[in-house]
Amino acid sequence: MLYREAGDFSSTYAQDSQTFPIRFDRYRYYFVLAFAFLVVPFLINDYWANAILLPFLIYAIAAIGLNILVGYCGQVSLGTGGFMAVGAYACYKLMTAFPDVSMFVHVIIAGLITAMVGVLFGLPSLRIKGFYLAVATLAAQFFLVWLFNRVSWFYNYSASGQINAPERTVFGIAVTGPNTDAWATYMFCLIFLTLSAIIARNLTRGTVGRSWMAIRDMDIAAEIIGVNPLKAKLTAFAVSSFFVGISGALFFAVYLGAVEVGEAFGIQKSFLVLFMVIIGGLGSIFGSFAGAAFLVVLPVVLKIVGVDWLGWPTDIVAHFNLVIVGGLIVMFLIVEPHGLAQLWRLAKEKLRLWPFPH
Amino acid sequence: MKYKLGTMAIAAIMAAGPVMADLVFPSLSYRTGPYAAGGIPFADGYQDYFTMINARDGGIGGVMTRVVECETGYNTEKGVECYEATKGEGSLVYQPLSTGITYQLIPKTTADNIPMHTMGYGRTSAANGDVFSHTFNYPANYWNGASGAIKYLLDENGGDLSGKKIALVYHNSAYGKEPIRTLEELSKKHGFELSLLPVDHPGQEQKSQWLQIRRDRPDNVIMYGWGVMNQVAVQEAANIRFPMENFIGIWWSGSENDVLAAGAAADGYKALTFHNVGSDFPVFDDIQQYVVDAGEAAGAGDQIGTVLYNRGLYAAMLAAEAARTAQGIHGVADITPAMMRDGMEALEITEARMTELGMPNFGPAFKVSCENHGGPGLVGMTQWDADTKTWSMISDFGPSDMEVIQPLIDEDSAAYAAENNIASNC
Amino acid sequence: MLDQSEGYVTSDGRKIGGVVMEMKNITLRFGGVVAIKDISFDIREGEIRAIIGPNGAGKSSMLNVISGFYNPQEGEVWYRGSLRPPMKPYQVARQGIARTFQNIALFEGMTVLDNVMTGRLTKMNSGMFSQAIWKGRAEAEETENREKAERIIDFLEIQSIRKTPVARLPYGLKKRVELARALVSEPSLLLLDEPMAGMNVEEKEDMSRFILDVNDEFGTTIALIEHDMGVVMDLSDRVVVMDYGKKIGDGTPDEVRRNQDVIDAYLGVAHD
Amino acid sequence: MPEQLIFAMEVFLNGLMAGVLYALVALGFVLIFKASGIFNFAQGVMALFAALTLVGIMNGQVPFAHIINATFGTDLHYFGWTVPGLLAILLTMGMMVLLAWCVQRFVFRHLVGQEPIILFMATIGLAYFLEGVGDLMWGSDIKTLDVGLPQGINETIDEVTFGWFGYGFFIDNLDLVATLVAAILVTGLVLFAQYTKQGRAMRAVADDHQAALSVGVSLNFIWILVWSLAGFVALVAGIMWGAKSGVQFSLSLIALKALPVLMLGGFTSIPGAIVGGLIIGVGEKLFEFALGPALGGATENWFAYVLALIFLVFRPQGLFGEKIIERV
Repeated sequence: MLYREAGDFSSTYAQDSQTFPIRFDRYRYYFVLAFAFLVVPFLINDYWANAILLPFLIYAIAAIGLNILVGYCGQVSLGTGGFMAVGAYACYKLMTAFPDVSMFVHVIIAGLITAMVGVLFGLPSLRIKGFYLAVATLAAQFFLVWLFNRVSWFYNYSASGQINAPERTVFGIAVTGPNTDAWATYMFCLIFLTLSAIIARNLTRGTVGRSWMAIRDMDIAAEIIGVNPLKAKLTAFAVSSFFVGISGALFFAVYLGAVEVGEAFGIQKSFLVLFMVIIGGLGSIFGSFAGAAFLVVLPVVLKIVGVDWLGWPTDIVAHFNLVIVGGLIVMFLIVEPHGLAQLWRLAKEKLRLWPFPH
Repeated sequence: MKYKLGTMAIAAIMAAGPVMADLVFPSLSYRTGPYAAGGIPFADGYQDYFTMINARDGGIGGVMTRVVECETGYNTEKGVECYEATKGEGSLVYQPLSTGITYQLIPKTTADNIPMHTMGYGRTSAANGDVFSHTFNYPANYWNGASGAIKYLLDENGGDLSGKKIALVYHNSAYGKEPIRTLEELSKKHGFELSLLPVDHPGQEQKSQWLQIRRDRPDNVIMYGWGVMNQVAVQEAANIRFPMENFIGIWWSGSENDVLAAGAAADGYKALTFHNVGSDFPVFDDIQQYVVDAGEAAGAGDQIGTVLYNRGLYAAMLAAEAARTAQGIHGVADITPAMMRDGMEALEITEARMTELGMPNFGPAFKVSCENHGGPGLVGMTQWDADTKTWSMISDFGPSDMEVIQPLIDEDSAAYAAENNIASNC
Repeated sequence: MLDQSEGYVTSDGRKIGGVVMEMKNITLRFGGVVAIKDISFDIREGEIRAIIGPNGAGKSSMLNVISGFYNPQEGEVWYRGSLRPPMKPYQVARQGIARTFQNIALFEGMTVLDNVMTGRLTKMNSGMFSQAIWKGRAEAEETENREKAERIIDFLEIQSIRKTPVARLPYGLKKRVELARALVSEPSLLLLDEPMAGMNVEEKEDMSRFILDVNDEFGTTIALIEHDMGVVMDLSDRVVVMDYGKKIGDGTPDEVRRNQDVIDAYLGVAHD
Repeated sequence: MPEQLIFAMEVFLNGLMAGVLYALVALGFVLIFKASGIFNFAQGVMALFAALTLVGIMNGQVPFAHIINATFGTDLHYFGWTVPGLLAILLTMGMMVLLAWCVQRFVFRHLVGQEPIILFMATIGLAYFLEGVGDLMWGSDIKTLDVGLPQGINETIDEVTFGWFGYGFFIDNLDLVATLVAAILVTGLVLFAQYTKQGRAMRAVADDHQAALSVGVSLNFIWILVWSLAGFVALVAGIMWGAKSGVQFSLSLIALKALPVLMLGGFTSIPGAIVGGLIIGVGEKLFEFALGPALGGATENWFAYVLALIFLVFRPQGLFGEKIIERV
C-alpha cells in the first residue's frame, strides 16, 4: 500500500485545491524537484545536456504552452513553429542590442513579445473553429517564417540570414555561446521549465483556467454563463504564446546557438509540438512533460539500440524509428485515446486501490 | 570491440570515453528525410574511401581508420545529438553536410578543439582562418561558385557581360541567399543586370518563377538549389524551352538526381564543381577490388561513380591527407583532433600527390594556410549529357575573382569576430 | 388579470415584488420563419414564472431572447427598469441572469466542483499575474468563492460527487449540477429550460422541491419553460402560454387552465 | 492590349492549372472526411507511398531489398523485369486497397466513436508509419517516374495566342493532362456516388452514420471503400507530381498545398475542393506576379493560407459549407 489517500484530509479549501492533494504525490514531486535541481547538475555531461535534457526541457515548455491553447482552451494551433521563431528572433535582437542585460530578462521579454504576436494571430479564432482554425494558424506559421527570412533587420543584415547567439550571462555565468557548461545551460532551462509549469498549473486551476476549459467544452454555454469568449480565447493565445516564445528563445540561444528560421522553426516544428501535446495528453501539464519526453527520448533510445547495440545501418534504424513511433502512436490511441497522462492517471487509480481492488 | 554508446548513455557518470587506437572519422550522413537522395551517395563515397584505405594501406600511417556514421536526416537537432554522441570517441574532423548544422557547430567545435570541414557549403566567411580557427572550407565555397559561374560566362562572351541579363534562382534559405552579395558586386563590376528569384522550400511548385523567366528572357540563369527544387527547376526550364547550356547550377544542383527526372530535355545543363566527375580514375579500381568485391560497400553499393559519391570520396581523401600531414607534423601516428586541425591548416594537395593516390586531376591543386582556410577557390564546369547519362568536365579548375570575394569574406568574418569577441588566431 | 403596478401576494402567502423583466412586443424571425410574434409579458421579483406551450411554440426561443442569445428584430426588453440594448450573452449573464439548458450544457471535461465554480466566473476578477503566482487576490478569491460553491453543493445534495468528472454522471444528477452552476452565481433572475425533461417521476419530484426551495431560501426570481403541464401548474405563480410563436394565455395557473385557447392548443384543435 | 495584362492572363491560366493539381490532393482529404469525419493527415504520405510503389513495381524493384541485404548479406536489388505502366498502376491500386483494408482493420475499427482529434492523431501515427514502411520497402533515393505523360510547352496554344496577342502563352502539356484526368476523376466520383449502390451507401454514411447503419449499410465496407478511393486519388496526384519532380520524400509535402484549399472549399464539399483549388492556384500565382517582386518573392507559401484565412473570417463555414446555425 504504497499509494493511498486514506488519512489525507484537507481542512481548508486552499489545501484541497493545491496541486498535489495526496501526500504521496506531494513527496514524489518534491523528490523529483530535488533530484532535478540538486543531483542532476552534478552528473550531467555535454551529451546528456545537448542530446537529451535540453531538448526535453525546452520542448516541454513549448508543449505546456501549446497545451494551454489546445488542451485547455480547445483552440487547435499549428502556428507553434512560427511563434517559437518570434521568441527566438526577439531574443536575438535583444541580446545583440542590450549585451549587458541578464539573459533571464531577455528570455522573459522575448516571451512577452511573442504573447503580443500570438494575440494578433489569435483574433481569427473568434470566428473560425476546429480544424478550420488549425489550418488558419498555418497562415501565421508560413507568414512569420517568410517574414524572418525576408526582412534582414531581424538577422542584423548578416550575409546568410542565420542568427548566432553570442555569449550572454546570468549572474556572471555564461548560459549562451560556445563556452557554456552543461550544468549551467541545464539549470537555466530547468528554472524556466519549473516556473512555466507552476504558472501554467496556477492559471489552469483558477478563474482563467476555468473559463478556458468552459470555452473548450462548450463555447456557447460558456458564453451564456458569463465567459467573455474574446477575453478567454485571447488570454489563452497570449499565455500560450508566452510560453512558446520562451521555448523558442531558449531553443535558439541556449540549445542550438545558431538557427535559420525555415529549418529550425518550419512547419515540422509545429507538428512536432502538437504531437507531443496530443500524445502526452490534452489538458494535462504532466502530459506535456510525458509527450515531450516520448518524442525526444524515444528516437534517441531507438537509435542507440539499433545502431550501437545491434549494429544495423543507420538508415534502416531511422526508417524503423518512423515505423515504431507511428505504430506506438496508433497503439497508444487504441489502448488509451487520451494520451500518456490518462494512462498514468489510470495506473494511479489502480495503484490507489492496490492491493485491495474492491 | 565495438564501443557501445548505449553503455555510455546508461552510465553517463563514467562518461569519459576510453582512448581508442584508431582514427575516428564521424560521418554525419542523411540517408533519410527530404534530401536523402543527395545524402546517400556522399555518405557511401566517404565511407568507401576509408574502407579502401584500411584494406589497401592498413589505415593511415599504420593506424586503422574507423568511420562512425550517424544519421542526421538533415535535421539540425539530430545533428547536435550526433555531434555530442560521437565527439567523445576522439572524432578527428566533422563534416556536417548541412549549412544549418555547420552554423551551430562552428562555436561548439571551436570550444571543443575539434576541426570541421565544410567542403563547398556552410559559412563562406569561415575561409578567414584568422577568425574561424577550427572551420575549413577548402577547396571552394559558395562565393567562389558564384564568381566561377560569372567568370565562365565572361569567357563565353569574350570577356564582356555588359547589358546581359542574368537571373539567380535560389533556395529561399541561408544557403540560397549566400551568393547574392557576390553576384551584386560582380554585376556592378561587369555591368550585367541581375534579377533574383527565390523559391521556397521544398520547391515542388516553381511555375511563377519560370513564367517570369520566360517573360524576362534572361541570357543566363544561375541556380542555387537543393533537393526536389533542382529536379523541378530543370524540368520547368526544359518546359519553357530555356536553352540548357545557358543554365548553370551550383555544385549542389549538379548531380545525376537533378537531371534524370527531366530525361532528354535536360541535355546540356551545366553545373559548377570543385572536383572531377565520372569513374575514370585508377582509384575506382582499388575501390572495386578492396571494397566492392570484398562485399564491404557502404549502403546499397549502387552509387559508385556518381557526382555526389565522388564528392564523398574527395572529402574523405582530403581528410585522410590532412591526417597524414598531421602525423608528419606531430610525429605521432595516433593523432588527436587538435593535431588534425594543424594537419588541415598545413594541408597541401599537389597534382603529383593526387596521381599517387590514383586520383589525377580529381580536384584542384591547392594549399591551406592559417589565414586562408578556404584554399584558392578554384572551380570548374561540368555538363550533362542526357544520351550517355553522364556528367563531364568541360573546363579546367580556374580561379575565381578573389578581388571581389576577399573583401566580402573580411567584412562578414569581422562582424562575426566582433559579435563574439574572437581574438586573432594567426 | 392581476394588478400591474405594485406586486401581489400569492396563494401560499408569499409577497411578490415589482417587475424585474418586461418583454414588450417581441418579434423574432429566422430568415422567413417567425419564431415569436409580438409577445409581451413581465416577470416579477420573487415569483416563479412559467412559459409553457406545445412543441415548436417558441418557448426556447423566448428564453434565448431573455438570456441574450438571440436578439429580437422587434420589441423591447426592459430589465430592472431600463431598456436593455442588444448585448452579448456574457454581458447579460453579468447583469445577473443565469440559466440552465434543455439539452444539458455542462462542461464535460471538468469535475462537478469545477463546473459549479464556473458559475462564479462573473464574480471573480483577480488579475492574471495574481493568478499566475497564486498569491494575494487570486488565492483569497478562490477560497471565498469556493465557500459559496460548497454552500450550493450542500444545498443541492451533491457533495459526494464533488470531484467526479461530469461526463460520468447519470442524467438526473447532471441536471442538478447544472442547476447548481446557475444558482451559484446568485442570479437575480434564474431561467430554467425544461428542468424536468427526460426525468422519471421521482426525479421530477426532487427537482420540483429544489426549485421551490431555491425560490424560498434565496428569494430567487425564476422563469421556467416546461412541457409537463401538471408539474408547472403546481410549481408556478403565473404562467404564459405560447403556441405557434404567439401568446395565447397569461395568468395564474387556475386562470390559464380555464382558458379556452389553451385547452384547444393542448388538445390539438386544428388551427385555421 | 497592354503587355502586363497579357502576362497576367498567362499567369491566370497557369494558376488555374496549378489549382487543378491542388484540388486533386484536396479531394482525397474531402472523401475521407465526409464519410468518416477523419481529417486524414496521412494523405500526402499516401501519395508518396503510392508513387513509390508504382515506380517500384514498374522497375521490378525487390521490396525491402535493403533490409534483406543487410540481414542476410545478399545483394538483391531488382527482379530483372519491368512492368508496363498500366498494369503497374492496377497493381499499385491493388496495393492501395490492401492498405485501406489494413488501415480500417487494424486502426480505425478500434477507434469507432472517438473524438475527431483522436482520429486525426491516429492518422498522424499512420503517416509516420507509412513513411517509414515506404522507405524500407523502396529505399529513399530519388526515382524517375515515366508513365508516358507528355511534358513541356503546348505548341498549339503557344502559336494561337501568339497570333492573337503577339505573345505566346505557356501552358504545360502535363498540366493539361492533369486537368483532363482531374475532370474525369471528379465526374467518375460523382457518377459513382449518384448511380451505384455503393456510392449511394457512401453518401448515406456521410449524411448520418447511425441512420445508414440502421438501414443495413456496412460501415466497415464503406470506410474501406473511401480509403481505397482516397488511395486512388493519392495515386493519381502522386503520378502527376512525380512526373514533374521525380518520386521522393518531398512528394508528401504536397498535402500542405491542399490545406488552404480545404479551408476555402470546406472539408466536406467536393465542388468546394475544386473551386477552392482553382481560387488558391490563381490567387497565389497572380499575387506573386503582381506583388512578388515588390515583396521579395516566394510569397506563394503563405499567401494561400492568408487568403483562405481572410476568406474564412468573413465566411466561417467555407465556400460550400452549410451555414452554421448556433443552437443551445
